[in-house]
Amino acid sequence: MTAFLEIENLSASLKRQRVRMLRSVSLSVAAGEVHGLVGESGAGKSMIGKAVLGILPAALAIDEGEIRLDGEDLLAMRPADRRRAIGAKAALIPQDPLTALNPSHCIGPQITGRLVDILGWDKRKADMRARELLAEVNIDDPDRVMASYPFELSGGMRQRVLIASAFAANPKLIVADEPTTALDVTVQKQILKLIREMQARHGTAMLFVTHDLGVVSKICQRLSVLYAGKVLEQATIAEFFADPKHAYSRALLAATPKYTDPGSSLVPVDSSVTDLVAAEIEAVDEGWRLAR
Amino acid sequence: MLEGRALTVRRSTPRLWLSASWLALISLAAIFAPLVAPHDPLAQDLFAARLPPAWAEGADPAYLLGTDSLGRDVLTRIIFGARIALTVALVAGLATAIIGSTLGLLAGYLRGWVDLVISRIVDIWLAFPPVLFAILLIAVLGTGLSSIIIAIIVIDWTRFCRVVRAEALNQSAMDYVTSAKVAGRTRLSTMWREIGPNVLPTICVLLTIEMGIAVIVEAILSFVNLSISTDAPTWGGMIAEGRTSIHQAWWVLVFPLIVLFLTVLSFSQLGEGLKDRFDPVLR
Amino acid sequence: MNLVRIIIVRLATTIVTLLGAAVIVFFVIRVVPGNPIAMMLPPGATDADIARLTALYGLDKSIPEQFVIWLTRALQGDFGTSISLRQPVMPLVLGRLPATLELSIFALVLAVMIGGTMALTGTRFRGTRTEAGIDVANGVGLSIPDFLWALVLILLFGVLVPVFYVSGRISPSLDLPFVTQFYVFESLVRLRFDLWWDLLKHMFMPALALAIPLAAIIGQLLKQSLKETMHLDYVVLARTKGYGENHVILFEALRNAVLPTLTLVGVQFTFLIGGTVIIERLFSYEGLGNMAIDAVINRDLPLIQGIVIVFALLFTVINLVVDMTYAFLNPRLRHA
Amino acid sequence: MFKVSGLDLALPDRVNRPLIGKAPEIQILKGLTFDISSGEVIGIVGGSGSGKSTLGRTLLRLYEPTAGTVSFEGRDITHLSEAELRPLRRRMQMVFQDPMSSLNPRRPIGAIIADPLALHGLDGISARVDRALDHVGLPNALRHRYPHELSGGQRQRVGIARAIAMEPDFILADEIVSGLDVSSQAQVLNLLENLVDELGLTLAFISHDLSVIRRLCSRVMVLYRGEIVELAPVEQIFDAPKAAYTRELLDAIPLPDPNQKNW
Repeated sequence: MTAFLEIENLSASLKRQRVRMLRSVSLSVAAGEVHGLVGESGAGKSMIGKAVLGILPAALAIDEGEIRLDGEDLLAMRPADRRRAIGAKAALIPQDPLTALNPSHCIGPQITGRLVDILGWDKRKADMRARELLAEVNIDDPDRVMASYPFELSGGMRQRVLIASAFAANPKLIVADEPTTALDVTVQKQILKLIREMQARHGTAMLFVTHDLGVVSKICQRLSVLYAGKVLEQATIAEFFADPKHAYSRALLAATPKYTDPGSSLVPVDSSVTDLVAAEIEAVDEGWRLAR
Repeated sequence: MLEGRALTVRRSTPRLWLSASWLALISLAAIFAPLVAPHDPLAQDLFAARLPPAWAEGADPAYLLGTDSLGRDVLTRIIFGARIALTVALVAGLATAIIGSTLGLLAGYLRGWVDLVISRIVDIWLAFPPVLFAILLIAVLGTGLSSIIIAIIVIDWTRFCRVVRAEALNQSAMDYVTSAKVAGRTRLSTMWREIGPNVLPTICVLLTIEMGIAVIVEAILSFVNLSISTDAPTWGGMIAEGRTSIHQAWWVLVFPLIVLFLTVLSFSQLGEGLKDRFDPVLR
Repeated sequence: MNLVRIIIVRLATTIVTLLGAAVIVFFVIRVVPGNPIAMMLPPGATDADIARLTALYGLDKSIPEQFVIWLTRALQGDFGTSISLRQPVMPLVLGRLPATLELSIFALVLAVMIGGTMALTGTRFRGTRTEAGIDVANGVGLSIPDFLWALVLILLFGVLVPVFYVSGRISPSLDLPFVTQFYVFESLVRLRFDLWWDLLKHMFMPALALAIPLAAIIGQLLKQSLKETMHLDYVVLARTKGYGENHVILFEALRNAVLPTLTLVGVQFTFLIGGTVIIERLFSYEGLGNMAIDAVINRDLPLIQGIVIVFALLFTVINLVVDMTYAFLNPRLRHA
Repeated sequence: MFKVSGLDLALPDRVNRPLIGKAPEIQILKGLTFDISSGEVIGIVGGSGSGKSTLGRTLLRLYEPTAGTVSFEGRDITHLSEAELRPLRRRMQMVFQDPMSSLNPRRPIGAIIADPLALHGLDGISARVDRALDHVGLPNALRHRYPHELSGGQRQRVGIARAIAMEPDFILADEIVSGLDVSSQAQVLNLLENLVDELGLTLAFISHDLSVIRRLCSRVMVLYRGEIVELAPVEQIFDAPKAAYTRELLDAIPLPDPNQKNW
């Protein structure tokens, strides 16, 4: 398997305040592989996905590093080319299905827009493709759904539409940014299974951003644990859950409640662990600040 | 370390200091008008009519900003005009704020029929052009300082009412209001103690804007000769006179206009500046 | 909520508002000092004349009865005869209304163009000096009311650099072939572009004075609304699809950002029309507002009533139209 | 402590209001009957739209039931007026889901905790505030801070401090850890566990997360569309769930374990 997405030494910081948000992140995702990005809020996990898709907030600047999508260095491209390359090869499954569909357009064009406007497909062909995809995500009545407005669909339905839309252009990479966090557990299970199925069928590489270790264990083959914008540990799922290497990883696992194991005490992440990581980071940042 | 809010730096506020300084200057001039004004604001001297400002050709250095068609000193009249303008701003602004905000708070927090009645009245008020309404009210009340103030209050309370009502509606949906209910607070007390502090910054911003508007309304009424007496030194009256003699004596229009412009601008910037500086919650 | 219900409820409140406005006008006018009947009559009228006219206008009846009489007449468009101009009020008012409407609509168009451009430019170049400059301009535009802008414009472009007309509606030397009072509209229909251009040149300064505060409000609100929309997931998602910044702003964000601005623009447009009262005075523009001030100064009560009622009608209709537009533009309401 | 029988709650549906007449009602809670005894920690679990939060708020009489009765310590509070409820309010407190919304943004922490105490005329308020902050493990210096200056976990602890400062008999905790990271969540859960032991609190803990419920609760009520589908001791719910919906819920929880069955 060749790596479809390769991130090397990616660092980003807030433009004005010179505060670092990502610290030399490196990772690679092979075709057909799901790579989990795990961490607490502020760890920078969804920032990596945004950097890959070129949608970092304007306040953030990438300081150094490479993002190679299908062998091409995205950061070296002209912005317009980069946009088109990303549009053709990558896609996003966003977190909140309630806000991720434009309320004033109906569903159909929101799925076919990329195909028609960016990839230059014929409109009829794009509509056919959308219908196919909606059927693939188990929507019974694709024609009706395509003619509906977002507010007419339930949360679970909208997430299905977004998944279908993400797969529309046969992307080689999908970034899923906490795609099930806003859903009820029972719906979450269906959606996770659906994403897994679709991903396997299309052989897509996937970056799966989540804070939930349970979800990671269900869908990913590999994962990166992040803290303060730094990758602390990379491992396969089996390795990680059997024997987490980093102290912070162990602490995260110990802080996660499990209903099957009510006796074990819940240990909040100890400050000695985070202090250690913070000290490490501080030392690196010192050098970074001096270098500027 | 990673807390986003630690990164938002409090905006420096030159506009607060600039606007506050100008308003302080104007206020001092108004308070000590008889001491600082070089002439009598009503004294006419037809031999010294339409003298240009001191630096221009043919000027009399005793009249720094020149004289109007009746030979009255422009600077003196601006300083005395500030008295009237600021009195109107302060009294009308505060009264409008208190009445309008209270009604808005009641409507937005209590909702139900209170809101229905207040909102309908606001709708009715919005059906009238404010300037025409003001002129009409002065025609009913007669000219004079108190009439102007009453007219401003009667017309502009809706401005506070609308904004504060909307803000109170938003705040009422917050859990801290439910929390006050859980604590056993009465509705009225919740309105004052919990919602009040949260709409106060909005009210302050509106209040300073309203003060600027009050100054303008006074000027407009003077302009159509409905303010106090035709003689009294008001900025609007000076502007009205300056408008008619604009080609012969531009200074009669320009100086009061600059002062009025800066004062109105300062009032509106003061509110925003104060909010930036003193509101404990940063957005 | 369904559309029919909204429309009916909104119509009902409009009627209540108009009725309330009528009551207020009626009573405010009643307390104006001075006897209106005495003013209507030529000097040397006898007491009998006064009594006759008092009876004719129903002024000898109780106040509620008077109101009913007044309202019935008002509903038929009869506001009596102007005291100062000695003509029926309604034709006078309707004769002046087109001038004011043309001025207001021109100002609205200017405001939307200027404000929209500012908002879109500010959004396109967010975080740069361009945006900061636009913010300052909006701040100043908002703070200074139309009255002051008018004076500033007169001073700058009427006196210092006299490039625009600052007085009147049309050059007095021109021959007017018009049959309606909608000069701008009619000159276009008659293909008299010379007249049209002259009208526009006269309207430009007063319209700009009226437009600046509204443009600033539109600029600020729409920009804020656009910037908030730009952070929403569907806009971010559109970017990942490969769309450029301009497409994203215009086709994804703008439509949703306009909705919240629209309701406010309705009320603000009525304020703009309200502003014509003093602006027309300043620019000696022969519109309804100029007439209104004369009417108040002359204590011409029937004329004041007529003008105020026409304004009130206009304002409530505008608010009604804006609310309806809002409802129709909102897919949630349209398709419910 | 609480006796609830036949509890119905309907709220008007403003969206589908007809042209004339009253809005139709949406039945949120349908005939709930249960007790909460003193000293127990009852978990209320369900998906979105199950009515779990509404049920909590109805217990505290923030809503008035449409039918049925709610009694608190033997007193029928179903239709008491707000004034009659006021003295009872001290004894039943609530901690909210979103501390950013439930803590008044323009009041300092000290005042937020002290205000309700003063309202009920308690003495030694300052000492009580100190004690409450101490109980939840927050430094006294935070008294003068504003809510937006604290972290998410700290804010949630202020919410808890405000509730326990009143020394209530009953606390309703509505999804109080759902907005927190696992580490803060673990801290708050441990804190709550200790407080229940130390202060002998009766607690109703509303959550969508069964793993959290299991840690804390002695009895669990599973709600589905406004009805109780199961109400049983915690072991029974987890080890031998009777209702199909409970099983479905349990099944759907992703455990941090790559070898979990049925996935």
